[in-house]
Amino acid sequence: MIALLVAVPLAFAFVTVALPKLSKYIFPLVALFNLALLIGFVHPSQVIEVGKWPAAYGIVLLLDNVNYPFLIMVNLILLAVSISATFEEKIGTLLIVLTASINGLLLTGDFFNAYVFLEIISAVAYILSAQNKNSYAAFKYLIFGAVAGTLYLIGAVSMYVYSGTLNMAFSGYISAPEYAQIAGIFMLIAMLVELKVLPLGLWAPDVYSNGSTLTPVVLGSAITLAMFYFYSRVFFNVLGSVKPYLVYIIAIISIVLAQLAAMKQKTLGRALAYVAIAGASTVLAAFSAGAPGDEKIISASLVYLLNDVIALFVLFTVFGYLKGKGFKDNFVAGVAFSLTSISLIGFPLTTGFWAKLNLISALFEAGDKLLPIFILSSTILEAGYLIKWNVDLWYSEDENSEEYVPFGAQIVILLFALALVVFGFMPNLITDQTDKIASYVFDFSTYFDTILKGGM
Amino acid sequence: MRRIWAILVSAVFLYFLIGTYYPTLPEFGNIDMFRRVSFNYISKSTTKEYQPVEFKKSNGLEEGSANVVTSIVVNYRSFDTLGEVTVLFTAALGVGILAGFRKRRIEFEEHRVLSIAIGIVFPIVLLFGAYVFIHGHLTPGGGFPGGTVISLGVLLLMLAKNEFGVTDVAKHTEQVAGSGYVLVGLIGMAMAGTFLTNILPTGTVGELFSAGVVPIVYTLIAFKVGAELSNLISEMREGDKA
Amino acid sequence: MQSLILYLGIGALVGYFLSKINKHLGPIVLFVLSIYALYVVWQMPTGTNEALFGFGDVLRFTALSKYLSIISLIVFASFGFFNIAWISKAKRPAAFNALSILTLLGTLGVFFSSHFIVLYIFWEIAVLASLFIVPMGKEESKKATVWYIVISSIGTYLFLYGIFMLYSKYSTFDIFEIGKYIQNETVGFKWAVVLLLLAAGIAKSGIFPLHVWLRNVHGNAPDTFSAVLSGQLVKMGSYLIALVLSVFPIANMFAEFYNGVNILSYVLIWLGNISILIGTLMAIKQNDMKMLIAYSTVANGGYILIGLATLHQVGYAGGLFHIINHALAATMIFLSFAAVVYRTGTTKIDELGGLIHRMPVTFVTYLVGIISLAGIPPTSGFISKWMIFQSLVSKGMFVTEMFVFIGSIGSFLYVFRPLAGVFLGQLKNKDKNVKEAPGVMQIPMIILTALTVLWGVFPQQVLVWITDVQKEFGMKSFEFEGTVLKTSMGYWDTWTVFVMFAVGFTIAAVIYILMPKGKKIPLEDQYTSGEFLHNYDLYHYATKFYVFLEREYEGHPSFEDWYLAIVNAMKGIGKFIDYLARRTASAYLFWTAVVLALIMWVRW
Amino acid sequence: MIYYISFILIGIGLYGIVSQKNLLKQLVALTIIDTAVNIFIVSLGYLQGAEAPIYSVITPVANFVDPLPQALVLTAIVIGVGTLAMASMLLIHIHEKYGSVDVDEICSAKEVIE
Repeated sequence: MIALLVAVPLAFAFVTVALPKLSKYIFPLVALFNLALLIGFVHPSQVIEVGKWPAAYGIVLLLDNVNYPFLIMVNLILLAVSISATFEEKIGTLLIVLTASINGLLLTGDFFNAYVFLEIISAVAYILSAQNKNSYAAFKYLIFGAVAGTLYLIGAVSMYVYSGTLNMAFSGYISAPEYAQIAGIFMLIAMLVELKVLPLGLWAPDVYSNGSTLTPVVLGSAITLAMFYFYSRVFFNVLGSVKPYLVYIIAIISIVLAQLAAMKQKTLGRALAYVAIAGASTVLAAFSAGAPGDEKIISASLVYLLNDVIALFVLFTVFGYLKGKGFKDNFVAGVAFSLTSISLIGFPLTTGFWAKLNLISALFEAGDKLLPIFILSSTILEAGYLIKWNVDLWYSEDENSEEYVPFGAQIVILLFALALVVFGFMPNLITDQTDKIASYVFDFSTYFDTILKGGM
Repeated sequence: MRRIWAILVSAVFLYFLIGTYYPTLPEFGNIDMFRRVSFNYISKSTTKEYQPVEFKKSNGLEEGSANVVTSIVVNYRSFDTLGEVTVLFTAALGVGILAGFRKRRIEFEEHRVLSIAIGIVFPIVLLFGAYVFIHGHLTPGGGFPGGTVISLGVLLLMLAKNEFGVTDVAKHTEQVAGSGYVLVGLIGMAMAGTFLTNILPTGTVGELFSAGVVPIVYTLIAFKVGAELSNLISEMREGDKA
Repeated sequence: MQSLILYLGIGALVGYFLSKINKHLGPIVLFVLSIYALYVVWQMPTGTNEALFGFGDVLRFTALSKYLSIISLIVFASFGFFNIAWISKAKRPAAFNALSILTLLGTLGVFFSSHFIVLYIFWEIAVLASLFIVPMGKEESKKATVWYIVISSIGTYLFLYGIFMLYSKYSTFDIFEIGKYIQNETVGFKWAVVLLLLAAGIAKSGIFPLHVWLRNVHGNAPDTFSAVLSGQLVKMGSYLIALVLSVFPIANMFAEFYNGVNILSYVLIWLGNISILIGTLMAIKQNDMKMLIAYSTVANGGYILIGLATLHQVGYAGGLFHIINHALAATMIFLSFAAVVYRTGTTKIDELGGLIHRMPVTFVTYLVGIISLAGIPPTSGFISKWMIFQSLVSKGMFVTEMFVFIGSIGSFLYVFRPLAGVFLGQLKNKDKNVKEAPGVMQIPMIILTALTVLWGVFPQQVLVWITDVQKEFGMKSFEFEGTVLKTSMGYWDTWTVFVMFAVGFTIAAVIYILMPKGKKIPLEDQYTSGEFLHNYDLYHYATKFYVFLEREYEGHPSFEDWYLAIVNAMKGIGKFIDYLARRTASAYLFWTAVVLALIMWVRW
Repeated sequence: MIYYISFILIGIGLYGIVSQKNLLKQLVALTIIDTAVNIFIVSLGYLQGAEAPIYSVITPVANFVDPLPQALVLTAIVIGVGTLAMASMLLIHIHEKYGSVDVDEICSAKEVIE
């Protein structure tokens, strides 16, 4: 059944290529179908051996407690994008392909299959970044992303050489740890590029600030979520979880630099791009701090990730439509923007507050006193410039602007913003879920057994 | 200055590749096939007991194509190939989207020899392409090279006849072939329980009509790739028509 | 307490929607709520614990909470009543009202909570609610908002870090629980934790080195809201300082340094000294009356800190007393300024003058306010300063005393500047038609004036509250009997002093009435001997009022500029990052190589 | 040995991307890396004295090199082609917009546009 999550979107993508006008309407239907399938018909744990070839020979798709919430979230975001964003006809097909490939990346249990889906995602990302005639930034991203992809390929093939199979669970189990580490280095660099952690995420500001309502939203929310899932899968489960100090340090440096750069920006788009970088870096730093099996840190950082992703969705959508114009004629957009930026800063009784609070308390419990310092001090900067943007936009002196937010987008961003507040009042709604994810993330033996079990 | 940085960058990578990565690799030409899954791919014994495969003799195996690479690409790891098709599809689509930004048309100067010879060459090219993909499970080749050869024929046609343009037929071919591939997988799912399962008899290794769905899938891929690449070339040449 | 917070939460919503119907309804809601809350708080017995929305025992009503809540509610009640008329000048009345009520909710929550995280949550609610009111003020208030949020965040996040340091040691967030254990920790830990916890209070109450936001924020906020900012929100910081200093056994935690004053208190006292000096000197310079009083808030925050930090029977009581005095005085002053701005539309001192003839009630409010602020008997302002002096003298801290005296003298100077420039002197031509503020505005001003004088003459009620606090925290309590305040060095009878002043005032009034009156002449005649002038403003005597004093400390270091320089340096780094991001893919690859080299070197 | 060749080719490709100002040349360098990696992967499956993995008249029984890397390379090539196609289309765009594919000239053209 879970193969349908990939197969059905792909089939629709192939069908709509000659019917570009329909693709816009089919895309939300596809996302809805995925959600219906996920909520109504499939539940963890499920394994599919594609083509009935047993695990370690064929490709295995796996739905477990870790990726199930991620899948729901990604499809929800894509559904929201289909309503909120405006795009030309053919992009609809492209987004259906993206749906299929993100689902594939989340489900797959095979290194090379993951590479293929990663490349599809990147290909879609290249095209999306070229929106609004931003082709030079897209080209830079393409060159850089292609090199990163090549490095991942070398890593994946190395895992095959070391272990004799491409199945993640098996090759992680068989290969010698010191060899697997080398392959891990290749994959790590590729993932740092996609996660836009700063020295390697320098492509992001140019791409994110292209002013489209689609590109930064999709890249910053759906793709980032998928990449973080994949990171946790590979580095917590497959390659054995140790605390990568270097990643930790790089991520911390990236937080600081991104916040400083965001503070300096004169255009909202670029500032938000750096906010996205800082958010992703914070989550990565927390992931590396919690890598030695600390479930609390992982749970808290997942809440942080969720808050970040939803907040960026709203912020980028508002920016895409209003292009930095004031909120005078767009009250709903203004409210959504303010609520999400408050949540992003982490003021009390929003999701962001619980994310930061839980994260810091978990870090303290684990004896990590360094990261909280950087999280808190970067929050000061973040508070400064986000509040500045809020005040500027609310009290701007612009004449009545042409820009407006369409009705569908208003509904979506308002719902998301309210969700952040509601989760802030009832944090258990998400912390229960993330606790569940975190309790399975490090569980290699269950993962291994599930893959062995096979069946539909 | 730029060159010095460039040398430094490649030196770092080379140092890593040679100094750190190389020692972890097996010696060239001296790999341990028995530790790899490929051993079972070759002997076609991933689900059954090992028994050696013989050309034109073994039949009723779990997988029936003589070309082991094809058997991996289209059968054991068919899901990858679906993804691979999608990458190409995405690229073609992307080029279409990017090309739609601005109308253009690159004019070719018709060459007399070429425009006359095309009448003879074009069918031969098509025939060769068809041969390549139909025998994909027997000989080197398959859907991707076959499709590429076909699209090269189209390119030749384009070079020979300036007024030639790829019509919407290519789009529809792409559409039918692509969904056909997924459909094959879904039929497998309906009949055998899992996506992309082989539902046809695998026949004798080395025969034309063998290997279950492999030739069908490869044919679909060939059509899709041919149509996609033709489309891609045409869109690069004259922008988006749709 | 829980129901009170709930009512306020509902009240914010009700206030918002009522203000949409008629903007004058919102302040009424605020006023009614604060009076109701005042009644509840007045009645409530201290020492009770309560749950908050299902979280057990996170609220605790102490004597300190009671004292601070009453002060806040008095300020908010008068603010609400004043706003009924003033609200027609507000930019976004509905949001203004709702956020004001939320600010009240936040501060009351802070006073009630005994759980650090709950306290932090309420603190941030108060900050956030007030934060969005600030940009409704003058044009520069947008920048002020950023100052506000950044300095406030620095304080609160240091505080949060301190909380978690404690939590990782004791696994509890209960303030009083932690107070029992902390004594036995290592010296470094104690220093770190106490300073981190105090940081939020220091930032909020405008103590050096985090004082820079007050000028921008209080000076540019909406006129009446400055009263709340200076009269009430700043006291939230003082509350936190008082709480930390009293709940934690500071005297036992830190070594004695000077005449029985422990080292931490000594450091805090010095911070207070510097604040007094900076606040006073900078206030003298200001030409904007709101900014002037904003700096005086810095100086008075210093007084409160010094009083509290002595941890002395008299000094601590004096510090607490000064909280209420400054709250009332600042509210009165800012409300009277609001009334002036309501009628004239400017806050610049040299654009005003002679308003005593047009706005006598406002003038009296301001006058009593500054008398209390400068600490002249018979107002209550004198009592608290006197108590602080007494404790300093008894501890033999003469340097600090010098600063405190400088501050007192300086405060005469700076409060006189608006008095002379705005209310006395010649009436400007453009202000000829100015009327007294509406009656609705006068009522809260009169009540506050009466309260200040009343508590100056009969301070018993306040002293009961203060001694309750001292008893609760196990300190020796301040001694008083009726209107006679006793210290180790003597006593002060407020009633006698009041009678003396009253007699003196009567005599002066009689002389004033009997003697011949001065003659009124137009402004220009005084300066120009009748010559023709094109620009009268240049000859306004409030222009460069204290230039002879300002000359003495011209070119002084400005902390605001230093902080801005730091920000600019940070922006420079940010610019460099952005420069890198605009490079080509080649540059990106170079960074990949750097990261790879690092990974090769470090591994994991 | 063949490992070294592919590594050096990767190095050359990286050198090309970093040193060249012309975006088209950077793209060419990228394809060099792609190709080098493909060579590398195929060489990982090589077995001394073994044949191409196809059952045929010449090799009726199995004595084959590892076919899996070859299958992977097939996929990688197609992915490379897709990337190349998109990149060249982007280059066409860049040339139309800025009138050049040289980094420096694009930067100066960008300043003019902005």
